[in-house]
Amino acid sequence: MDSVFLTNLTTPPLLFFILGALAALFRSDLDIPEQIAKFLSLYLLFAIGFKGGVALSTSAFDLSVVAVLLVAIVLAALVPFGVYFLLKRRFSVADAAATAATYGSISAVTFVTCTSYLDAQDIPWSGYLVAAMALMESPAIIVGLMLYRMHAETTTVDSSGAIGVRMMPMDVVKESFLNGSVFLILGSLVIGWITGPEGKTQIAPFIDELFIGILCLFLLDMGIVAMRRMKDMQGQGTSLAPRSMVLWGLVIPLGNALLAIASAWLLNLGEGDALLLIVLCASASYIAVPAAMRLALPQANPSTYLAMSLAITFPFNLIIGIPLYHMGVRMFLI
Amino acid sequence: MDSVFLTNLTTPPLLFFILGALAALFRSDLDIPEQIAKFLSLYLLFAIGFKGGVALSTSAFDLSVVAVLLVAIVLAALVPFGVYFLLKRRFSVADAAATAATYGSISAVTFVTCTSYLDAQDIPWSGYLVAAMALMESPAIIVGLMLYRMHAETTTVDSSGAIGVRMMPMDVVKESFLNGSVFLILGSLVIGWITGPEGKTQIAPFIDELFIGILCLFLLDMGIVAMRRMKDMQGQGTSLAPRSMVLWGLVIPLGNALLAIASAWLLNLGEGDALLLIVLCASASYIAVPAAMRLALPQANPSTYLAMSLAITFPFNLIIGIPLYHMGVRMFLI
Amino acid sequence: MDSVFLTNLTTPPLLFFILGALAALFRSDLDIPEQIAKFLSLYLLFAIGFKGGVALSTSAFDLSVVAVLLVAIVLAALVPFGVYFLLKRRFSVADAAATAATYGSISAVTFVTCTSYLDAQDIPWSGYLVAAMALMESPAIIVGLMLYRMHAETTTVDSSGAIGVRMMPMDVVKESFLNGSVFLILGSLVIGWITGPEGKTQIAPFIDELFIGILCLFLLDMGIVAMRRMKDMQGQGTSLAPRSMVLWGLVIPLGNALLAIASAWLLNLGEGDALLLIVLCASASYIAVPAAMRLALPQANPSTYLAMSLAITFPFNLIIGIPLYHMGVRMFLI
Amino acid sequence: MKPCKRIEIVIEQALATRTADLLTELGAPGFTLIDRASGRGDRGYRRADELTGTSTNCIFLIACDDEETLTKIVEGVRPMLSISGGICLVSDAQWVRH
Amino acid sequence: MKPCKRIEIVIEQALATRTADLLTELGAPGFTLIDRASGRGDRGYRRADELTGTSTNCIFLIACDDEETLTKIVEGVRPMLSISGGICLVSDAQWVRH
Amino acid sequence: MKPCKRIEIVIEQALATRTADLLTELGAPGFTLIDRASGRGDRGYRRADELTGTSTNCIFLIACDDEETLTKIVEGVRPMLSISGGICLVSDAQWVRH
Ligand SMILES: Nc1ncnc2c1ncn2[C@@H]1O[C@H](COP(=O)(O)O)[C@@H](O)[C@H]1O
Ligand SMILES: Nc1ncnc2c1ncn2[C@@H]1O[C@H](COP(=O)(O)O)[C@@H](O)[C@H]1O
Ligand SMILES: Nc1ncnc2c1ncn2[C@@H]1O[C@H](COP(=O)(O)O)[C@@H](O)[C@H]1O
Ligand code: NA
Ligand code: NA
Ligand code: NA
Repeated sequence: MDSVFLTNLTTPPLLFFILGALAALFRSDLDIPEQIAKFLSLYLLFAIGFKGGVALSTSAFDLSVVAVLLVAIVLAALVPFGVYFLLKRRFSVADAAATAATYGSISAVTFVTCTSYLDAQDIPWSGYLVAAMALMESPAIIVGLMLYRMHAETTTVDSSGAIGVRMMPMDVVKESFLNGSVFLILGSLVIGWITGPEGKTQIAPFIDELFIGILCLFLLDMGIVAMRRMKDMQGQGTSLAPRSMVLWGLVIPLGNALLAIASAWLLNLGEGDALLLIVLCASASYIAVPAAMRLALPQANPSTYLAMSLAITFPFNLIIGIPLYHMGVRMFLI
Repeated sequence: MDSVFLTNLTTPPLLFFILGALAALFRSDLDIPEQIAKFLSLYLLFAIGFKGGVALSTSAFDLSVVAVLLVAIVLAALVPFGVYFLLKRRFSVADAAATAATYGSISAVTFVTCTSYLDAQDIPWSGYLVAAMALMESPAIIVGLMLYRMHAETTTVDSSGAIGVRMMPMDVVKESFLNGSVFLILGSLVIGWITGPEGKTQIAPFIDELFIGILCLFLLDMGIVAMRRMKDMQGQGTSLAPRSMVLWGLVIPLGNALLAIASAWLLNLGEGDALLLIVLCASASYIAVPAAMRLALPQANPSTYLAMSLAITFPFNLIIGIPLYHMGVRMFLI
Repeated sequence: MDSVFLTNLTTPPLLFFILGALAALFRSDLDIPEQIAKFLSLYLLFAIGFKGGVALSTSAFDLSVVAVLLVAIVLAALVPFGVYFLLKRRFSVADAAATAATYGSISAVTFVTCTSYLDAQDIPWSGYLVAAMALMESPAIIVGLMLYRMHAETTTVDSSGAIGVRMMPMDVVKESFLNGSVFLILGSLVIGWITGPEGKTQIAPFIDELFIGILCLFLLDMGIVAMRRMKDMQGQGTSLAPRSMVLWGLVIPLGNALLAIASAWLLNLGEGDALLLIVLCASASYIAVPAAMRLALPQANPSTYLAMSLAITFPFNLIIGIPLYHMGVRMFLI
Repeated sequence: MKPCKRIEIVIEQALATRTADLLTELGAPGFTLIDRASGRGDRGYRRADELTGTSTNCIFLIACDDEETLTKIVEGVRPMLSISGGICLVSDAQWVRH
Repeated sequence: MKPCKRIEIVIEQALATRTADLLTELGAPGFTLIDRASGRGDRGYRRADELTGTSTNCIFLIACDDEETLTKIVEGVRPMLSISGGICLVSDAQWVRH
Repeated sequence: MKPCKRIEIVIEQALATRTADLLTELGAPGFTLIDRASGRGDRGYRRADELTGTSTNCIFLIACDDEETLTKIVEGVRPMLSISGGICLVSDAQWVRH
């Protein structure tokens, strides 16, 4: 039973994540230079996008694929509503809206780690889920901002929105699709789809053979960063008690996972695809959405929504979530 | 007929170049960190130099090779004269001289992309062309400065040369061979030549298997940078109208390509080698020469010569030039 | 006889080291960006640690292994005493203590280069030597500081120790184990040991196939850095004449190598393992120890101990030391 | 040399592009931008270690020889600073004309 | 705007964390840190090219509106500077309040 | 503490080495160099995104306690600035002696 957890925990990527967390916990000066971390992240997006595109080019693009993509978008747009109404009593309107956007969107690295989890167990998964991931990045941003505009008192919007106010809804949509990570995944996806397996053979070694190694190094860095945030949560002036941030950072992904299990059941997805859809729903953005929120909703406090996403939900999903959701898939879907 | 162009356009490196250009066009914040871009470029020089050296070590180093190398150097020294006299009416003396130097020298990335184009079509090419490339980097710098000294009024040289004046011709020769990229290509070439195939087997995976992948990422960055320059060309205070920069940025490489076709015919080069020689002649430097010009001829305006090389000639060669020259080779040389 | 030296000199890693040194000697602007250099170094530690751990997991962990590890630690703790008493007449107490710590500790890159030297000659070596390396990084720091405290006049300690004084011995022990490189090697070792050959197959290409290539690029950078230091040694205000720094920078590693040969003989080590143990003893730290010394013993002058380690001993070991010690092993041990 | 004001703004990296656009709009004669600084202030540490730029600072340096533009800049960045955190310092300097 | 002192410290990168801790301890209201600068001084070149940070500089910028804290900071970093090398400059500035 | 001048030069990255050599030649007591800044000025954007350094800035900081050297430095960099673009600011500061 718990062997799933142990198997997951003893894969190199997870172990390096934990190593990073230990380094930060004990205040080691181990550190991945910032441009390197960015490069590793670009590589992962590039590789997963390209892989997904190549897979797409060889599989039939039929109605069931379209259905999955639509459901993915709908999920990404619905989740923020749920999160917002869960949180609106405890958070300020801006914080609730930004957190809602964060959890509606996805974490590409959690997704990537889950694909490596599936590959290690030889469970197949479909390339179009990469497309689903790319499409799920942005809608939540728009919904989150809508929620804010609907619920904030007009005066608040005016005065504190001094910066954000200039940004019209259409701008937000545009900016969220032009976010570097979204653009790179979508672009690589399209390129992989154009070049197909032929293009793949050309860059196959670069994409396949380095993948896990680079994932290990990136998770090492993420472990450091996540643990630093977790330690900062105690000291820093967040609007919320750390305890309730931890609570919500665990409850929300679990709730979203349930929603995704139901959707996967409706869509009749296979084991691998179901798990990936769940992981997308249960994961929270810590790059695209926070970056967009700082521009469009600067009055929301990043030490609330970014910390929850990065320091609580991300490690939870990596260490416990993925195998847990996998058990769920096995129980309910197959 | 146009299938050559399409084949070229649908290779992963070209598609990533275009993706980068689109990112910059639509103002996406997609960005390759600057130290990473430098590293990718170092890798490409290292790999192509080493490959070329190994190839050299296994092939006979006979008179025909010497002939090609000599012709390459002569071409690199002659082209600036042509370019200078074409441009001297429209450009200031300094700008004309710097542009002449830029187009006499070569673009290593265009060369590298062309080798990957040949490899993809299984057309053989010889390692000594890497040596030709390395030898063609610097002569144009010296010729360009000579042209400036001959044509500038003495007073101009004195007053505006406040910085450049200290640099004696010998210094320029020395500095141009000590330029980082030139040094690394030549050095890797010699090392590849010393270690031969035995050394190759040791670093083969690093050099062969990553090559196209890294080229893709580097061209992604180059697409971003080139497009930004192209957009800047409209706004910025260049001495020249953007339209004539575009014109010359297309005419010069085509003229140089013709010159190279003639030389390749004289030298009786094979298909791959001929194409590479043409690409060397038709390409323009955007690293070594501009860096040298800023030191030795600072009164020349980089937003003229660098923009022409980077924003016009480089994309043109990648997208249209290489297959076009290839068609030329097929028509005239075989 | 001297073919060992030639064989060593004509491997790609060594040749790139020399290329880097030549670049710096002739003032080329060839330069590896600093974050890239750090990344290459992290990669090497990660890869060697992981490899060592996997090797450990498949070999019997018996008494002879424990003996080697113990001897390694004892050597790392003894060497500083020897070095200190050799140098105490010519160096200030602080400088002698810091240099002692530097030479007691190890250079991971020298070790890594030696493993690639062995691999190229198909000489087997054992994974637990990576553990030995990791364990030898820190003890010398503690011994060096002890030596300083024992020999410095109390007033000196008080006044000049304004910074260092706050650091208690236990802090030093802790900090030296938490040094980024030590932490990463030890961590990767443990991870490799946990995941075993199964984990290895997952990241094998990343670790095995890139290894020599990355080592080449890193040594290129080290060549540049070491040569710059060597050139600085003439100009800069070191407390010591450059000539005696060169002398000690050669004598100390040779002395330590002899000590290690004796130990290897006692331990009855095989050819590869003996050579690695010798290289560990003969090499000097240029990352972990200097970083620790700047915090714990800031009154020691880094342009003495760091320059000796980086500009004299490191190149000596790479170019002459490794094959020389190898000859020693062949003469005395097999 | 002519007297001028030296304005120095430390602000969240995520707002760098927006601040640059704002400076141009407000008529700053130019600016120099240093990316990716870390720091500590009322909102705790900014470690410059993550990828969104919300916990990273950047530094703008503006030489400004015109009182009016100075006021505009100061008033323009003030609301950004109160939302994002950061500091703005103004001091006297001499601008070497070339 | 209110008058303040602008403190600028160039110090060895290897001492960055310790300096930051010291500043916090001495009551600095905040600081901004630029890592990895090169430089030249009495101890020769610091090329910012090696991995220990002993031959690399970092730059601290501190805005301080309190005379007493200023003195504490200056006195606190002085011994560090005399061991590591570097400079500390203090100048007048106006702090734009937000 | 002793009074000094604080010189700050923003210049093209491609000229960094030459500027450093020039400063040494002109007798600057030292300098600190921050590489790879971006910026905007009369010559448009410098995005710090290409590899030649012609469209990238670097920043020199010099503390100088000697009037004569100050003049030399200012006069020495002026022609470089007029060719490459950039700015040079001079202000008063106190140099904390250690
Ligand atoms: N007194 C100060 N001196 C220098 N920099 C400061 C100061 N206060 C704040 N900062 C910078 O501004 C950023 C945000 O400040 P805060 O909004 O106070 O958290 C910090 O991370 C520092 O980089
Ligand atoms: N006069 C100066 N102006 C600016 N920076 C300086 C000056 N003197 C020293 N520095 C900086 O402080 C570092 C150490 O200086 P020093 O201890 O004099 O070698 C140098 O590497 C420079 O970065
Ligand atoms: N007023 C200014 N304030 C700060 N930096 C400036 C200013 N003007 C120019 N610069 C810097 O100097 C560089 C070159 O300026 P310019 O020659 O005016 O294009 C710019 O890219 C900026 O980094
Ligand atoms: Na989600
Ligand atoms: Na050319
Ligand atoms: Na040693």
